[in-house]
Amino acid sequence: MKNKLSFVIGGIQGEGIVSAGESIIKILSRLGYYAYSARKFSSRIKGGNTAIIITVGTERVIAVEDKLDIIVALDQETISIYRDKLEEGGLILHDEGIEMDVVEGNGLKIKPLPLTKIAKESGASITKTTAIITFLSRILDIPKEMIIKYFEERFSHKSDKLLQSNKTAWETAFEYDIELDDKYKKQLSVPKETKGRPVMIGNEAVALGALMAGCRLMPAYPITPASEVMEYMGKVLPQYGGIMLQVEDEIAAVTMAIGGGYAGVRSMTATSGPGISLMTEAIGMASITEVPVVIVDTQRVGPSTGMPTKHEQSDLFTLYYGGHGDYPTIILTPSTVEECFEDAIEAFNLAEKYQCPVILVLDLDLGLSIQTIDSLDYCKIKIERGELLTNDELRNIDSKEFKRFIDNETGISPRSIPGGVNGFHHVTAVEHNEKGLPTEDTTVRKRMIEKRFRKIEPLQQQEHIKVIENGSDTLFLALGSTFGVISEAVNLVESPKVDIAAIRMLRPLPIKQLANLLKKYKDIVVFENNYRKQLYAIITEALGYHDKIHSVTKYDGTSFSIGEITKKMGEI
Amino acid sequence: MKNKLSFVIGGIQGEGIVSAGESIIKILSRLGYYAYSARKFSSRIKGGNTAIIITVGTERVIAVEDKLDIIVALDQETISIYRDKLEEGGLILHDEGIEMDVVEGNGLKIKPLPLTKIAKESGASITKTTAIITFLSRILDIPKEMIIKYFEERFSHKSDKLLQSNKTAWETAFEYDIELDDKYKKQLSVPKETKGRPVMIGNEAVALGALMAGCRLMPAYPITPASEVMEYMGKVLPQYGGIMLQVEDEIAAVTMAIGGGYAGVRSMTATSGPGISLMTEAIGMASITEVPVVIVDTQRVGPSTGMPTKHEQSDLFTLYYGGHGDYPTIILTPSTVEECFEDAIEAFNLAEKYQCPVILVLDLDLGLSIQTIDSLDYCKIKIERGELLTNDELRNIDSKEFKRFIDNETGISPRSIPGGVNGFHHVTAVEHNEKGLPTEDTTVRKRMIEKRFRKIEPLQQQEHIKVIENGSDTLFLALGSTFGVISEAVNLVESPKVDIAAIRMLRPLPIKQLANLLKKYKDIVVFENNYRKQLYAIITEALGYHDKIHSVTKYDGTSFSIGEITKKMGEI
Amino acid sequence: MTSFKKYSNDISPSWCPGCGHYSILRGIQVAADKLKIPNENLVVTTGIGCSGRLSGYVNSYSFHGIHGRVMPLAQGIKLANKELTVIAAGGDGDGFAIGTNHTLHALRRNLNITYIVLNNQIYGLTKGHTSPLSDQGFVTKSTPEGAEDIPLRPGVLSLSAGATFLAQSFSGFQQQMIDLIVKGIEHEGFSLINVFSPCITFNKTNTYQWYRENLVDVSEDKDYDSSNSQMAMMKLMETDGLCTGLIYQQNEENTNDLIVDVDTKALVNQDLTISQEDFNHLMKGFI
Amino acid sequence: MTSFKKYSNDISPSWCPGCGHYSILRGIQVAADKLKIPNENLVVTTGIGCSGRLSGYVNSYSFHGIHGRVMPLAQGIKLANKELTVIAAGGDGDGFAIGTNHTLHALRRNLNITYIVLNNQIYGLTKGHTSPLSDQGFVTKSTPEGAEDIPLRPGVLSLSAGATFLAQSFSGFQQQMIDLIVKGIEHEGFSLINVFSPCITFNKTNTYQWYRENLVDVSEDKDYDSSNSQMAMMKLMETDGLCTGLIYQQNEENTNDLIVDVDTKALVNQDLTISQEDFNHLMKGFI
Ligand SMILES: Cc1ncc(C[n+]2csc(CCOP(=O)(O)OP(=O)(O)O)c2C)c(N)n1
Ligand SMILES: Cc1ncc(C[n+]2csc(CCOP(=O)(O)OP(=O)(O)O)c2C)c(N)n1
Ligand code: SF4
Ligand code: SF4
Ligand SMILES: [Mg+2]
Ligand SMILES: [Mg+2]
Repeated sequence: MKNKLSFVIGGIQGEGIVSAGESIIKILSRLGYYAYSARKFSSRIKGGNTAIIITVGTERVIAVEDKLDIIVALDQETISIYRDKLEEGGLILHDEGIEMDVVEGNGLKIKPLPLTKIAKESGASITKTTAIITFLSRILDIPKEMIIKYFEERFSHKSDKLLQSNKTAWETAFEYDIELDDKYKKQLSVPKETKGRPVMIGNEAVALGALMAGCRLMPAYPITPASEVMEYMGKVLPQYGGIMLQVEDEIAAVTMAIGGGYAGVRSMTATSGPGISLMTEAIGMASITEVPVVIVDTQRVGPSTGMPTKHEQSDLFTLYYGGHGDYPTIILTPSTVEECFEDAIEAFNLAEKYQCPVILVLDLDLGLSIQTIDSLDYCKIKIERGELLTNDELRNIDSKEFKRFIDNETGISPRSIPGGVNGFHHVTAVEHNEKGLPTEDTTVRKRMIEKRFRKIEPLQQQEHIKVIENGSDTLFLALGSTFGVISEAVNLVESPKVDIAAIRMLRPLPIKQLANLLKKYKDIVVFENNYRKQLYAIITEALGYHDKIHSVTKYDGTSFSIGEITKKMGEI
Repeated sequence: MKNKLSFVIGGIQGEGIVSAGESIIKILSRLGYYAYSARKFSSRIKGGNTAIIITVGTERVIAVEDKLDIIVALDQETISIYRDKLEEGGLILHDEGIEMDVVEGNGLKIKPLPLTKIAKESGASITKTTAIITFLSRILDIPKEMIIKYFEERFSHKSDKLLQSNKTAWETAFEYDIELDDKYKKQLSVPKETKGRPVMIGNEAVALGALMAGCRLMPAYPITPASEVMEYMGKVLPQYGGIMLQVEDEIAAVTMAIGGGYAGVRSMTATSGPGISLMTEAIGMASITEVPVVIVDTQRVGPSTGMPTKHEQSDLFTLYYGGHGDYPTIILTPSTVEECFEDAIEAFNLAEKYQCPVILVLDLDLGLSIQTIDSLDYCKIKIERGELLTNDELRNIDSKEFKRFIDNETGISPRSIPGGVNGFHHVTAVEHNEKGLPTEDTTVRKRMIEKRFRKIEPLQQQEHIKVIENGSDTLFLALGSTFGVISEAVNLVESPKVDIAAIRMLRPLPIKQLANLLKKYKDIVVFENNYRKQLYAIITEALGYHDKIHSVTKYDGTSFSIGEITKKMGEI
Repeated sequence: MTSFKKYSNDISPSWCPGCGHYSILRGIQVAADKLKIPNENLVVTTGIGCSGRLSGYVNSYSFHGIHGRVMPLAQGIKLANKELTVIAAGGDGDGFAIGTNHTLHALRRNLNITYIVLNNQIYGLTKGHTSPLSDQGFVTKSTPEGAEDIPLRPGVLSLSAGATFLAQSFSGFQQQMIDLIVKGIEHEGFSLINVFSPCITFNKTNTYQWYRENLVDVSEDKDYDSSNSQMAMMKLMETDGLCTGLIYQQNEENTNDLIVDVDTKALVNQDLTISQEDFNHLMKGFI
Repeated sequence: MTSFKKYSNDISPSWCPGCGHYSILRGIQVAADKLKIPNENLVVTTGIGCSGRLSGYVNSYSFHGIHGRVMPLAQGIKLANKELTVIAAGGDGDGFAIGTNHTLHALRRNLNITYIVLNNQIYGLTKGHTSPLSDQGFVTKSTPEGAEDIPLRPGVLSLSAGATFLAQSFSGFQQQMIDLIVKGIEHEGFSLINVFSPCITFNKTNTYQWYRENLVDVSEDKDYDSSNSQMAMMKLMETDGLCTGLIYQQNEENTNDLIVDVDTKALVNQDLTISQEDFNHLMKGFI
């Protein structure tokens, strides 16, 4: 009996590998287990190796383990890539059609299975997925009724023919004699609770959060690995009177969202690095015109087209420093799927409160890793619309005197939206006076830029770093999905454990809290996936302390493994 | 007799104010004087006040003085704006048509002149410019023959009618009895040499440098304050077998230039902040594909449309840190018109040597200030094409084995261009192997990104900061046109003078030299025109030393005045 | 008939005296007055250029954005609140150089917006650079030897991209222009009105006089049927785009129900709160 | 007739088996072979998409850039070296969504480039999102309730933007396609070839069979005159763009002398050094 178990399903892209993995995760999650998966795929549609690595456990999992207990291989490449990661006593299940150059022994068990054959005989090649799921669930000792129920639900909307083929497939797979010693079957400890838990990816959590936050307009342009945000919104928005619209490019997407935000609708768009680069000018416009808008960046490897399906955290610099001229934005960096949900809601509140663009930054692993989460908390949903003038307030306004951009103490000027009586005013992306009219007056320019930055200053004093203390004088600091890997690594060691932290708001940087952390810790080690040490640089630029802060980077298109973190811990 | 004299010509935009100023500068420069001017204009075509402030001297001038000796006013606003800057014993010349609320006395002399009248009577309203020039040159005691010769040259290509009108204007203006006491005439000391010197703006110097460096392709999109680069190129390129092309937008402009650079032609484009934001994605492409290209950014006030005709240095962050992903670029920052010329040449050499985008950064004052310079040095023109394979070398290559992106020690891989036998290869903006083929291999990714950054590392060790030592332990550091203002301020004080420096290469930052400067000086004060202390932050991010480095910023759309610098010197 | 002043904010435009853009500003104000659009329900968005300044002179909600992006901005506003009257305006450079992509896609998206092109066939604000609508041979600062490229013709292009309403007018034809703007606003879908608007400072070719001599009014052709798209296309091709009037208006009902659907509330008026029950249902989708 | 292999670099394409793009790759290779273009003088540039991968399989200079910018890239190369044969290729999303602006301006600029649109009316690489060329009602991941917008038609649009050569073909019509690519390359000016290229994985509507049933060949119409632009426009409008063959080719001589001028050397072959004398002359301009 194990508390945690890891396996990989790998094969040719287009064979339904990811879908099989997702099903297994869903089934396990219904049983009360937690699972976390990592997707390996390339920038092509069919062909090329793809794999999903899954770690299942009785408690929350937020990164995959380095070692594997089972390999399910539909092609040879999967075996050659993952062979080395197999634990002693591990098991390889493979399609009987593929040639094997690995041999049994040393506890390794190899089992050919008639996956392709079953699919063929069932009459539809995509039932291979069903066969994989069935065999794997047998090895994992998942109750048969569960699986069948899952299948029935899954295929109930499909054509009769497809349902029938699948049924044939799963029945054959259930009947097939695996001839496997019980000792090779992988048995997980019974989960604490058997309640069914949701399975989600970060991109979906962002979309769901946005929907719940009242986002009703999402113009977007598809791009890996961010498209799921628009896809989910496209599914649910029409049900709540909203619109998701695929538009001509990213410039249009963000500008339309800005139009929506200006007109009073909570609006967002989602993209990845190339789109962010294209949106830069318009984001500056939203900031100088003080329009609320939310932009999601699920990062991939850059620059340029880069590696569209690989993991990196290299948009931090451009999000933090990029865009011509000086203008404020707020940047949120969730590090778990739950935080994706919560930060999406927070993003809309901050955007309206501070009347500026809010950027929600994920990375590929956080955006795409299918995982079990605890039920999201309805109570966390709060909609705060900031200084939005009510109709009553507007009725008392003299439209000739209305100062949309009044330079008050907080820098936050009460806002009217089109349709609001008396509140009409001019907005321009040119520097302007309190009424919104263009100006070239030096004093006004100075006041207005100071006003815009003053708005967000209070955020620097707040606590936006999540710290988990283990009594160490060393802090491992990260953002995004890296936090999960570090947590799992720390959980693994007995002691001494390092303290760990995730930055949850990158801009404005929580200077005060960072300064306190710098006082408190002997060493702070910043982990990140990019070449230029972007997070490290942002922190040191703001705070100095070069000698106390250390940098660990990885920029080969993959995230840190638990082992890499453990090794760093050993080096302290 | 004075060694330096300052005056302003101001009036309604569209009346030929700048053109009058430029003529005066040209005439003075032909006499052996140096002049430097600052333009004040707004983002509209006709109407609104515009002015050109000119400081003339017997030695090189690189900033305008704060005080004025003469005001030439074609409208009232000019007087109200510049009245306070007039020296005691100053002179106001004004069009007799405008109402005056300022009175003579305290040495102030006011002289109405029949400018509009002369223009009207000459038969063409644009001869007002000619009248201004004539009167001003009389006050400045410029020989009459000089002026007439200048006019004759200037109008020789124009229609007979226009020439005649102008002639009438200047003759009337020469004959008009100014009735001005000699003591009000402003006499400049005789210049050291009477050789004629060129009059240029930074944008033209860049264009001329580019032409001389062999740039033969310039696709561009117009934008204030960078358009003069394309305009000059449009004039001269066709004469040297080159092409300047106004294209549909900035994305097209830079991408076409990249196409040109890839195909072996030295190519560039020029823009300002908004264009830079739009070009970001493509600049990343040029970097990852290792294509040489030169991009000029003449900065204006940002963000967004900002203040198109006002001065700022706020693109540093986005140029240094911007763009998704990690990729190298080289950023040059000339601080005088001569350096604009030299750096333009250097930019093309560096772009081909290091096979990456080179960005040449000016600011509005440097780009547009009309000024007298010393003759540019033909010997500084060197064309070095880097590791470009010759036809002979190519003939010995096996095209199947050719590694366009070979990962050698320097990181600089020999390059072939289309048309070159055997040198054909694939180029992709996706991460690629040494042959240029797309890859998702982690080891290759790591090696290739390291290779690309390794290329430009040696530049960090070189000296790219211009330092002028005055024996002080304080260094005033700046870039762009700010350097000129600081120089003039330092020239003014007797002692103690601070040492002064200009950063000439922003990226890669000359770390070694900076470190030495930090050792040498007690204090380094960074002057810059932006809100976020961009230069200061870039330096401190790289070097720490927060306590030694100080920041002085100004972000109201105007550059530092000499007085503001002098004041800072006093505070030390 | 001075009640259109209601739509003027009394700021005197920064345009050169005589600029064609004045007439278009007035045209919009008079049309708004004719349609009695409440000031607070009118939104005027503009791009960047001399033309872009227009929104700063209208007494309504108005947004002067970035160069070339007036279309997505206007569409975002209309999508957010379909009850607003959204008028977009911009220069020929704004809409047919940097903004071409958005212009064409706005046409095919067919939201109920009126887009007025202030077409002076030149870049005014940058002081006289060539525009994609400038004729071949046109000499400017950026084409000292004359423009080389085949000019784009807004009319033909708009029809090709699926325009459901296309009109053309001229700054010198105030009455026609006002009528067309009114029709454009009334059209249930996207309306593009290309107005020739002389730049008296930099375009010495396409002057008021030149337009008067070269423009033909389609309504003079008795057989002209503005609901026939092929006829419209032919007319535009024959006249090289130099015709005015209502060139084309689609008869059929608007099919785009993104914002047309009368049953649904404007996005801005939707209830933002989603019940716990609905939330639970959404969560179920993930189990 | 396997010498076209000379233009293949032996890398096996990453496309799905049966993808329409294979046929276009072969079409380009065979056309290059027919025209005996030396490998080193051929430059193939592509955008991003499944289509974008094409340049990686041609044995020549080739450049796979960023999404939507294949046109400026190709034009930069051609401007730099007019002696090269430049073929650009890209998806319908690449050229008619994000890249529309560049496509239209490339047409009007009329440089001697051949641009092949790999038109599957869908976004392949992003796994099945709608394209501006998708028909109304088309259901995809991003239009779960069916596409709303009026589709763009590359043919009509290209003619409107001043195309001097327009052809259409289909992945299933190899011979026709090869002929048209050859003609396109030979055309002295910009040639756009819109090839319907089924995405067998995500587009279940516009399949091979669908195209076979819906496409008409203009050459079957005896009276069709491909040098008549109005006739071409009518044909495209009548068939809703679903016609193949040589739709339009301008008879007149190419007027764009940016790179056509035979007397001047290619930019890449110009002497870069400017004499001291010339420099002094240039400097005089500033005195
Ligand atoms: C991204 C960007 N590029 C360039 C500019 C500079 N610019 C301002 S207005 C303009 C064109 C103006 O022409 P048009 O749109 O025809 O308007 P007009 O001034 O003629 O009314 C340009 C290129 C800018 N503001 N932003
Ligand atoms: C700036 C940018 N936005 C979005 C993407 C994501 N993307 C890659 S290919 C593609 C569209 C592919 O469709 P198409 O051009 O029709 O080519 P196909 O795959 O169908 O051949 C998109 C949106 C990107 N790479 N870059
Ligand atoms: S420059 Fe031309 S377009 Fe601009 S305001 Fe003057 S006349 Fe009008
Ligand atoms: S997804 Fe479609 S376009 Fe892409 S390779 Fe497969 S069939 Fe071709
Ligand atoms: Mg214009
Ligand atoms: Mg496609």
